[in-house]
Order: sequence, then structure tokens, then C-alpha cells
Amino acid sequence: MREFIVEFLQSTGFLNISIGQLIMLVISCVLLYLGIYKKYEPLLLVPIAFGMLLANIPISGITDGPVGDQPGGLIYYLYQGVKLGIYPPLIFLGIGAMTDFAPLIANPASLLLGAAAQIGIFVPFILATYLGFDLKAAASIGIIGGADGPTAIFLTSRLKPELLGPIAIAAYSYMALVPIIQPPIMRALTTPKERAVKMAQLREVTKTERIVFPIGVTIFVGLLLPAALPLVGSLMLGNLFRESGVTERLSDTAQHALINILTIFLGVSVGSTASAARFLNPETLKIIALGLFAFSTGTAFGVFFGKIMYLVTGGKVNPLIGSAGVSAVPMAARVSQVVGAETDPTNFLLMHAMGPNVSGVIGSAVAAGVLLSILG
Amino acid sequence: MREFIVEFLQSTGFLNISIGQLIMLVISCVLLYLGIYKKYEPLLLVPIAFGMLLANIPISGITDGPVGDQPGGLIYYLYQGVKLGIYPPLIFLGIGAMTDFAPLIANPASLLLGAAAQIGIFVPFILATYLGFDLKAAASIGIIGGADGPTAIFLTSRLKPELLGPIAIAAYSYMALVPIIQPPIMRALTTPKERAVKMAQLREVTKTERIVFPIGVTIFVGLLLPAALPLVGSLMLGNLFRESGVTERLSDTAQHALINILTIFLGVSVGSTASAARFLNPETLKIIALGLFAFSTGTAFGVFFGKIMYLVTGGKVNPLIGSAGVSAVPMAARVSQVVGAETDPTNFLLMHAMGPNVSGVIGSAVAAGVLLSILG
Amino acid sequence: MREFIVEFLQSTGFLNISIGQLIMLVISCVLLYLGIYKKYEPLLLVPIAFGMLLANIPISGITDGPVGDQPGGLIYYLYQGVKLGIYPPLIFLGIGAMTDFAPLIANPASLLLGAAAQIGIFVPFILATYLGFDLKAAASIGIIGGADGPTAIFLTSRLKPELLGPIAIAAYSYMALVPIIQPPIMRALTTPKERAVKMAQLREVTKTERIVFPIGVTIFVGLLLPAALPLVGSLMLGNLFRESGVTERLSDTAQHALINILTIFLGVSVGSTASAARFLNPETLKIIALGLFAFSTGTAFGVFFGKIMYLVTGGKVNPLIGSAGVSAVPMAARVSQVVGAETDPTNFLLMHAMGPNVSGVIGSAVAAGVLLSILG
Amino acid sequence: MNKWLIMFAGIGTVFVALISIIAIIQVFHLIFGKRPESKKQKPIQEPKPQSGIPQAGPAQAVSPKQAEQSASAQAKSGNELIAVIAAAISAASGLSASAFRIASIQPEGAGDLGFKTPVWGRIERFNRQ
Amino acid sequence: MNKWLIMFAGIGTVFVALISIIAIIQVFHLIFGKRPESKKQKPIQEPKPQSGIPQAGPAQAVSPKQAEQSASAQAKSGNELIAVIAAAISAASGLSASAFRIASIQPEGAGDLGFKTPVWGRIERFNRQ
Amino acid sequence: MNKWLIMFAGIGTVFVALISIIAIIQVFHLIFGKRPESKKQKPIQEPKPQSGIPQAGPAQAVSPKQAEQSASAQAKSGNELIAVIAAAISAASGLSASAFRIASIQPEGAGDLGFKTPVWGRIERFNRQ
Ligand code: NA
Ligand code: NA
Ligand code: NA
Repeated sequence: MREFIVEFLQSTGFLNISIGQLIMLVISCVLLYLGIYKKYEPLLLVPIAFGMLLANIPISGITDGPVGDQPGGLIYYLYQGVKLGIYPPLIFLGIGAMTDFAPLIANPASLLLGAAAQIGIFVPFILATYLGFDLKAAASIGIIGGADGPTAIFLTSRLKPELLGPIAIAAYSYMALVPIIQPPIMRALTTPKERAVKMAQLREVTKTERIVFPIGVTIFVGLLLPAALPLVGSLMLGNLFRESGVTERLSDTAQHALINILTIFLGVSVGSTASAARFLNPETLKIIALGLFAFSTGTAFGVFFGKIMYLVTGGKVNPLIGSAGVSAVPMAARVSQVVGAETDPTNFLLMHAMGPNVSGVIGSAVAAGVLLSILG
Repeated sequence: MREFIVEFLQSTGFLNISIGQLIMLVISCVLLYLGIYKKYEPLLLVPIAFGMLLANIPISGITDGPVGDQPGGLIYYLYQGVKLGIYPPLIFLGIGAMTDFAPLIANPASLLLGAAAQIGIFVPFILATYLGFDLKAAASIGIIGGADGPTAIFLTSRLKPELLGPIAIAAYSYMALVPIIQPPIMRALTTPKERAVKMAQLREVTKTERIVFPIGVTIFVGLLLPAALPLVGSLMLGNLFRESGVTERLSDTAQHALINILTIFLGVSVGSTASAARFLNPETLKIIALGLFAFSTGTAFGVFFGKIMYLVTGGKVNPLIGSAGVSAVPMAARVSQVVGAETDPTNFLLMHAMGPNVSGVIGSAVAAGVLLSILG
Repeated sequence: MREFIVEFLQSTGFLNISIGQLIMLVISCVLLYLGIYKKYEPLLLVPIAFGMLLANIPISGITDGPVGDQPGGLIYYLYQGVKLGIYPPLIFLGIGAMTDFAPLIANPASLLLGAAAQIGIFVPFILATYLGFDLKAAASIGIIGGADGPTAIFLTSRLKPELLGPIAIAAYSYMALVPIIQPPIMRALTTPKERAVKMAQLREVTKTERIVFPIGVTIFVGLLLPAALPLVGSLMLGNLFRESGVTERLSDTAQHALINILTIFLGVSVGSTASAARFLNPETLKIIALGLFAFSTGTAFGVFFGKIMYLVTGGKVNPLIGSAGVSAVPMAARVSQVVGAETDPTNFLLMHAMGPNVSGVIGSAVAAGVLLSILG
Repeated sequence: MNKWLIMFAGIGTVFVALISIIAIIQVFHLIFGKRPESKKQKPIQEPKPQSGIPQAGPAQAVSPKQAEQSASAQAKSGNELIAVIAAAISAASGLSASAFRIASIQPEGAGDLGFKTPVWGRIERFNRQ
Repeated sequence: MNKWLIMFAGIGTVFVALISIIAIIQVFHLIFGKRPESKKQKPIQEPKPQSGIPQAGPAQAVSPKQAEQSASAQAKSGNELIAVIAAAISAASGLSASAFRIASIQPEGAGDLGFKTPVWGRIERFNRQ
Repeated sequence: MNKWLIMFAGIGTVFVALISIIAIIQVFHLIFGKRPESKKQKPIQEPKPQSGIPQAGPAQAVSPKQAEQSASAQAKSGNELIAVIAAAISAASGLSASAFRIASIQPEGAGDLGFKTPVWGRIERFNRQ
């Protein structure tokens, strides 16, 4: 009997847990706190943090693959959808069905701002290589600057799956922190006069334009950059379901049941990659620092291009909408709105900022396609 | 640098696209136009056409299988549900939960009309063999006459997967064109006197009859034709969820989230089989011609049996309800209603036509079972 | 031609069906009757019975695995989610999102009753070994006493999958029969004075307590018993989605689309394991008898511990709430309420019984974890 | 197989199958079709009032007669389950049913239990609204 | 590949892609943008009234003109489908289109059919509510 | 393992586990249970008013005090995130935390930012209704 109790205790997690795992459990709880009480992207941070928690409980086998006849653990199977690149495009399908591209179609110049902000992917990429990361890791880190969760997870799962945990956590955390990260940069780079610019009302967009847009973008981007097709094509198919007006059933399911199911599976399995051994090393800190740098760089380049457009158009474009080009939809667009309202409370920039904002989603998917086709 | 640009251009789709793929992109756009603006079965035609578009963008690898460590493309994984015969029965589960068999139970003689219209599967089958198709291809082409998408896809995916694209497109297009294809045939084969017949009101159906019907049909058809069990059993399980009154949750999910998710996956992956090489050959034209012939034959035999029933019952059955036996639920039943109303605007045939209409669904599932058990 | 008809008849189920399969079809119909008309857990009994029906139609191949190029049958693929242990934890995710643990948090002593009632798992386990079952089979039979479907299916699918059919049917049937099985035992073991005890109102539970509860339980139970983590962790993640207040989308989908889809798949595939050969043997009767014994034992121990608590607290605990510790949520809690109201119609025990009731869910998941870690 | 044979076999099977379903419907109509009101209405009306029972509420007022009916119905079906499975197994295994007969699962006192509450699906049960 | 080259290639491609989308939007705006009311409103308003058609109801009153328009529109697109695919195949296979031309799928009588009913999605169709 | 040992181990573990949960609940109750109103109400009420913020609307009127609180709360947690992970890594890797300390992610100006807008989930954000 006594022997049995000893044996039992040895089979529990209490005697098997490492310091690292204990620390990871604490980090999971902090992330849950940030998700639930600070509302940092809770729809993803809560599943990610819980997946992290589950994966750091020792000897449960919940992330182990099958051995012989013995089936694998639950999260091992859920993770296959990440590993095979299935979840992120299907989540993009739902995001496409939720996205209104009209502000972009009405003001296509927004796309320049969405492109400029993606420089915040490539500068940190270079920096990361100098900090000792190999090219694949550096690209995965750079994509944090895309400020787009599914894109970051898609690229990282293909190039450097062992970094999935810290990269996903950094991406979603900084997306949540956009209201803190962006405004000082925006203020520092603009003059009060620039910030006070009121932009002309957006033109109307016809239903046909809304319908042909996703088709045209899919064909063109697909031809230019075939590696971006899974993400861009899915995003645009979802948007076509939304805009066609004849597939409401599909649009509705893509926006609700499908995306929610996959968000749970994606979150838990991405979180589960953050085992103590992988997460608790200096590289994670570097990733977190580089992620912040990426968001800041993207913001700065977005605003900087906004200033160029301000000059070129003779003052018709408010440079503050440039920062929305990083993506982080729609938080970054709201930041443009709020910072603009500081200077002039009657200035409504939100709709103007939505154009760069959704451009940034396309931009980072294209950037992921480039990196994938060169390094994948 | 210059070298790089050349290399980059060579990696884009622009320099790799074939004439055939270009043509397929145009066809995809035409199908999207028909789905969205002409409302040809948009819930399936839009995903099918988009899948076709995605598959014909060169070197994206979106339909490629895994190679070594490299995972496969998105549509490769979605396609497994078609290849393994999983999606069509589960879609039938949802269709069963949406279908009301009461008009059939109230007037079981409808089943004769549903059977007769399936002759439109077998006559084109014979014709197809004379046009150079092998038996499996001919059976897959014949099933277009079943006027039932999931059944056609289920059978074709088992017998002749390389024809999935044209067969699915033909089946759904003609289902959408039923209001154009059927009426002239119906008018040609009937006299005004026959078309003016008003049918007696349908008897009431008890709740118990509605509940035992799906169970009885599953057991009987399953025993008679085991190969039809996946389709018929799923259809009837869905119907049992609907009629039992105690499983509303399951009925609701089968009719919405489940069927919509699978419709997206099915549509995109079926469409993706229509690569230029497979689609752009004279066989596709033959399939399209044979499909039209199949719909017309089915309509004619349905009406012809309606005339027999008119004679046998001494004029109590309006032969116009026979054409609804092809399936194409509920469009074909509406065609019966409208053509009947031409002769006498006070004649309401719709409910009477729903009996043959849902019989046609069972009939084509049985026909698929026969063909599968002989040729599969 | 005649030859063909003979051959055809030989290919039908009519000439291939065994007596056993015929009997199984009758049993399926009886179970459907019980599910639909007697409302025995219809959400699971209807799919289980239909799966049984489908699996007992001969030569349909619907449960057969793939052979060479030929794909497997529909239910073969659906069954993988049971075999790999995927469905039960994900169903627990939905159940967690539906469960309110506040009555338990408000009165943690309930957990003792939930623990005591699980003795009804281990006593039948011993008895089963004496009736000739091996340890794995005995453990699978004992878990029927856990009165919790997904837990029973999870454990049995890992230890003794060939008994899945009878064990799942027994578990769900007795859960439905709790209002008949429990009251006589409850009355026999308690005095009218005990049954008349009115319990003090439950204290309020703060939102923070509701949020930290699932996290704390996951970490602690996971560390104590790593094998219980898939079930307990999923249950608690679902509950966290519910209580966090920031992930309503995920909670909603876990409670509806996801759990309903998986319930259909689980039910049909569990039912399909009840082939004639496996089901129609004396062991099934023994399992049914042992299952009843398990429910009764669990009830008795729950009430017995309730009596101890009555004594220890000086009459503040009504022993009738002990029977709710078996789980069978929320039916067993209602039984406590109704039996209590027999003695004193103004006595409202329901909320007090919910505490032991949900404790029983955790208790049987822990018991499954122990059995799995020792025997798995 | 010859293509013409396939055609005739196919058409024939479709007709045989669908004509048989006609027969099944007719038989079911005889057995389960509309009969004097009392019988028919039952399954349809039964669920309605029950679904109105508050899940977390106090004991509902149940007239003793209703209660007894319902309880004995459930008791009977409890017996049915065992009886059917026992009979089935004995038929299949060639042993006499009595060899395995177990104590009735219907305890004596259940007749006066007073249950009207339906047996809810396990999943539904958890739903607190 | 050199990291700096990757960076410039990446930034360049993003700009090329997004600037091209600007061009696409401009072209689409020229073709599909707002023109005199009649054209623009059509696709938006069309679905609305149609969704109100009772699925199991009697024939709807349809003004003859509306009906003809709708029917001929459908007829035309029936032809389009064949025409486009036939042209496509002949282009791809190098054969003349007429070699495969099949009888028009537009039967003579269809022009006066009187359909206003839209072509519903197959799945939607089953839904009786 | 002996079957009796399994039984006792099983029952014992269930009791140990559930009794431990009692302890957990009690500890949590001490830490997170009902205390003077102000504290308790916060997490429950917080989400409500925020969900009413128009997603595509103009800047909301925010009292300066509220804004500052909220902004500094977010700022603080930004620091927390880094601090916790840095401490964790240094603990795990045996290096001093300062070796990796990075510039605070809390920029000076953020305190007067004026944000009341909650951080919405990425997915929710896209939803325009
Ligand atoms: Na971006
Ligand atoms: Na048909
Ligand atoms: Na239990």
C-alpha cells in the first residue's frame, strides 16, 4: 500500500513539474488575466493562454502524437489544422465575410498606406537576422509587424513552427496594445496642422464594384504571388459570400459557427506550442522586443507615407490615417479617429482610416506570400 | 538585382499561365455571374466557380498533395471529404432535416412518378456509352438526370472523379434552368384537358406516420440496396431529427451550421477539379449536351407516367405533377404549379407536385446505389 | 436475365441478413421508441439507435475501413473521432459552457457528496471482475455508474472499445431512468426528519470566483491526475468561455453548433459499434444489470454521505441532495427536489442539489482519469 | 455487365424500391394513421406542456393522477428495455431468457413517485436558461 | 538569397501588388461604377421582392411584362453558358466551335413562360419556412 | 495491479481530488470573494457600458478622469506583460533579468491618451453591425 502511494505520487504532476513549467503556468494565468480583465484580444488570448496552460501540465500526454496503437492526445489532433495550414485560411474566410471593403474601394489610394505600413515587417526582419535568428525565424518574427494574427500563424507554421507560441502571443498582445503603442509615434511625426486636416466624404460604391472587387483581387494577387493565394483567396471568397447577396447562409456560417470553432482549435493548439523549453529562453524576449519594434516601425512608415500623400495632394489627406495601415482591424482605425479628435473634436477620420486598415490585411497577406515563396 | 527581377517574374503566374487556364478563369467568372446575377443555384455555383478560379491560377499549389515534410495545399485537404464520400451524405443529413415528406406520405402514388422520372438517368447512360464514354463515365453522366447535386457528386466521386467538375456544373446549372427546360416538354406531352385537372386535397398525416416513415424507408431501402445506405440513411436520419420533435437542436444544426460548412468545402473542392486540362476538352461539351438530354428525358418520362396515372385513375391525377419527379426540389414542383396555372389560374398543384418532387430525391439515391453496386 | 435476378437478390440485404442483425434492427427501433416517445435522453439515444440500425444492415460497408484505393464507409470516418478520443473532450467543452458551477462554489462541501457517489463506479468494477470481465472491461462497466455519457464513452473507447455499444446505451438509458431508480433508495435510506431539513440559502458568488474556479481546477486536477486533463481541461475551458464574459461568441458556438455536430457524429458512431455479434451475447445483459447496480450504488453512497453530513453539521444538510452526486445533470438534482417536496412541499432543494450534481461530473472525470492511468 | 442489362436493372430496382415504399407507407398508415382523437394527439401534444417546466424552479403542482400515469409509463418502459434486450439475447444466443433474467428494474414504490418532469436530454439539461 | 534582397523584394512586391489593386479598382470603377440610376439599383433591389414569394403558396400575380423580361433573361443566360463553354473548348482544343455546337438549350416556347420566381439555391429550397 | 487496490486507489484519488477542490474554492473565496462593494462590482459591470460604444461612430465623450484611469490601467498591464515574461525567462534561464530588459513599452504620452474604448477581440472587430 505504502509502495503504491509512493508510486502514485510519482505519477502525479506535482513531483514531475519543472520550474519552467511552473513559470509557464504563471504566465498562462497572467495572459488569461490580460485577456479577461484587460480585454486584450480575448477571443484569441483566452484560448491561447489556456492551451499554454494545458501543455505545461507535465506527463498528461495531451500534446503527444500517437505511439503504435495508442492514440495521440487531444491537442495533437487539433494542432494538425495549424500544421497543415488549414485553420488560418478558413479563419480568413470568416474575416472576409465580416469585412467591408467599401472604404477601400471608395479611396483606393489607401492601398499605398497599407503597403507602406508593411515595411514594418521587413525592417524587423533585417534586425532579427542581426540578433542571431536565421532567415526563416527572422521572417516569422517580422510578420508580427503585419498586425494580423492568422497571417502570422500561417507563415510561422510553415517557416518556423517552434516559434509559434511567442510569435502568436506577441502579435495578439500588441494588436491589443495598439492604442498605447501608436499615438505617441503619430503625434511625434505629425504637425498639428496635418492632424487637423478634414478629409472629403467618400464616394458611394456600387454593389457591382463590391462584387467584382474580391474576384479581381484574387485573380490578380494570385497571378502575381501564387503563394499568397490560400490567404488572399479565402479572404476574398468570404467577402464574395458577403457581398454577392445570394449566399447569405454561407456568409453567416463563415462568420459565426465556422470561424468560432476554428478559433478555439487554433488558439488552443497555438498556445500549446509554448512549452517551457521552447518559450523560456532569451529568444522569446528578443521576439517580444522585435514585435514591439515591428509595430512601431509599421506605424511610423504608415504615418510617413500619409505625410507624403498630404504633400502630394496639397493637404487633402490627413497623415493620421496612415498608422491604420498596419491592420489590427479596426483598433488601429479607431486610434486614427481618436488622435485626430484630440486636435479637432469634430474631425471624423474613422471611415477614412478603414481604407488603409483593410489594405493592411491584404498587404500583410502579400508580404507573407513573398516570404513564403522565397524561404518556404 | 536584374537577375532577381527576371527570376521573380518567372515565379509569378503571369508568365506561367496557359491559354487553357486563362479560359478557365473566364469561365469561372461567367459562372460567378450566372450564380450571382442570374441566381443559378448560387449557394453551390458560387463556391464551385470560385474553387475553379483558385485551381486555375498556376503554380499556387493550392490543390497539391503533401510532398515529404511539406504539407499539401488547402484545397487538397478540403477535397478529402469529397474523395472519401463524407460530404455528400452529411449534406443529405441537412437536406433531410429540411425536407417535409408529408405530401409524399399523404399520396404515396407520387413515388411512381418519382421512379419514372429516373429513367432520365438510364437512357442518357446508354447514349453516353455510344458517344465513347466508358461505363463508369456514362453512369456518372447519367446521374445528372437525377437532378440532385449531392447524389451526382457522391456517385461521380466514386466512379469517375476526373469528371466531377463538368458533371457538378452541369447538374447545378440545369437544376437552375428547370423553369426553362421543362415547360415546353410538359405542354407538348399534355392536352389542355389533362392540364386542367384539379386534384383532391391531400389527407392529413399523423405525427407517428412522419416519424416511422424515415425509419421504415432506411431499413427497407438499406436491405434492398445496401450501396444506397449512406445517402438514404443520412437523408432519413436528418428527417427523423426534424420529425421526432425531441431533437430540435440536432435538426437545427444539421440544417444550418453543418450543411453550410460542408457546402462551402464541397463546392470549392468540387470546383477545383475543373482544371483546364480536364475541363477543356470535347467530352465536357458532350457531358453538357447529355445533361440537358437527361433532364429532358426525365421530365418527359415523369409527365408520361403522369398521363398513365391520369388514365388509370379516371382523370384524378394531373399529369403535370409528373415532371416534378426529376427532383430539383422545389423548383420542379413550382414549375408544375406555374404550368398548371397557365391553363387554369385557380389550380393549385404545388403541394401535389411536392410528393413526386421529394420522391425523385429518394429515386435518384436508389439509382446511384444501383450504379455504384454494379460498377463501383 | 434470370441469372441476373438471382445474383441481384443475393446482393441485397434480404438474403444476407442474419437473425442477430434482424434482432438488432428491432432493438434499434425499440430504442428509437424510447428516445422519441419516452424522451429517454433523445439527443443521444436517437443518433445512437440510428447508428445501430445502420450498422446492422448487412453488406452496406458503411462501417468498413478503406481497402486499397477504395475509400471506407461513412461511419468508419465518423468513428475516428471516437477512436482517437476527440469527440468526448470537445463535447465536454460545450457542456462546460452550459454548466453553472456557482452552486458548487457557494457550497464546496457538495464536493464530498459528488465524491461519495463515485463509489458507485468502483464497487460495480469489483463485481464485474467476479462476473468474468477482465480489468479493462470491468472499469468500462463501472464507469456507467459515473452517470456521465461523454466520460463513459471516453474511457471505454480507450480501454475496451468493443463494449462501447452496450455501455453507452446503458449509461444513457439509466440517466433517463434516474427518476425511477433513485427515489426508492433515497426513501429507504433516510428518515422523514432528515428529508424535511430545509437548507440555508446559498451565498452569493462573485464573478471573479466564477472565473478563477475553472482555471484553478484545471491546474490542480491536471497536476494530481494528468490522465484526467483532456476531460477536465475541456470542461473547464468551456466554463471559462462562459464565465469570462469576453468570449461569448466562443461560448455560444461551443454550446450549439460544435456540440450538436459532435453529438450527431458521436451518437451515430457509438451506436454503430453495436453489431449483432458484439451486442447479442450474455455479456450485454450482465452489463445492463451491472449498470443498474452501479446507479443504485452511487445513489446509496451519495445519500449515505449526506446522512454523515447531516450528523456532522447538526442537521443543516438534507441527505437527499447526496443522491444528486451521481451526476446525470440536472435530472438527479430534480429528483432530490421532488423527493424532498414529498415530505414538505415548501422545501426547495434544487439549487442545493445542483452543487453535488455538478461535482459528480468532475468526480467521474477524475475516476476515469484514475482508471485510465492505471489500466490504459 | 452488359449496358442494357444495367439500364433495365437500374430502372427495375428504382421501381421496385419506390413501389415497396408505397407499400410501407400504406402499412404504416393502417397502423399509425389517424384514429379516434385520443390516440393520435398524444405524441404531438405531450412535449408542449412539459417544455414549460421551469428548470430551476420549485416543484410543479402535479395532479396525482397525471403523476401516476406518467410514472407508470416510465416504469413500464424501463421493464420493456430489459425485456426486449433479454429476449433478443436469448433468441440470438440460443439460451433461455430466464437464465439471465435480472431483478426488475422497476422498484415497487415508483408508482406513487409523482413525476411529471420529462426526461430531458443530457445536453439540454445543462442549459440553465 | 541575400537578406537585403529579400527585404527589397518583399517591400517591392507589396507595393507592386497594392498599387496594381489601385489600378484594378479604378478600372472596375470605370466599368461598374455609378451610372444613371436604372442600372445601378438593379442588382441591389432585385433580391428583395423575390424573397417575399411564398414558397408553398399559390401562383403569384405577375405582370406579363416583368415575366417576359425575366424569362428571356434566363433564356439568354442559358445560351450564354453553352456558348461560352463551347467557345472556350474550341479555343483550347483548336477545333472549330461548330463541330460541337449542340441544339440551343432555349426552347421556343420559353419566352412566354411567365416566370418571375427566382432560381433558388437548392439547399434553400428544401426549407419550408 | 490488484483489483482491490485499484478500487481503493480510485476512491481515494476521487476524494483527494474533490477535497482539494474544496480547499481551492475556500482559498479563492478568501482572495476573490465578496468584499466591500467597489471591488466586487467592477469586473461584472465593466463590460456592459463598453459594449454600447458605437463601432463606427464618432469619438465618445469621455470624462478625463475615466480616460486616465483606463489608459494607465492599460499602460500598466503593458508593462506587466514584459515584466512577467522577462522575470520568468531570467528565472528559467538563470540569467539576471536586467540582461534582457528592454525599453518600457509604455510611452510617456500614453497617460493622457483619453481612451475608454475597450480592446475588442480581433474577430469581433471586423463585424460591422
Ligand atoms: Na498588415
Ligand atoms: Na431525382
Ligand atoms: Na458522476
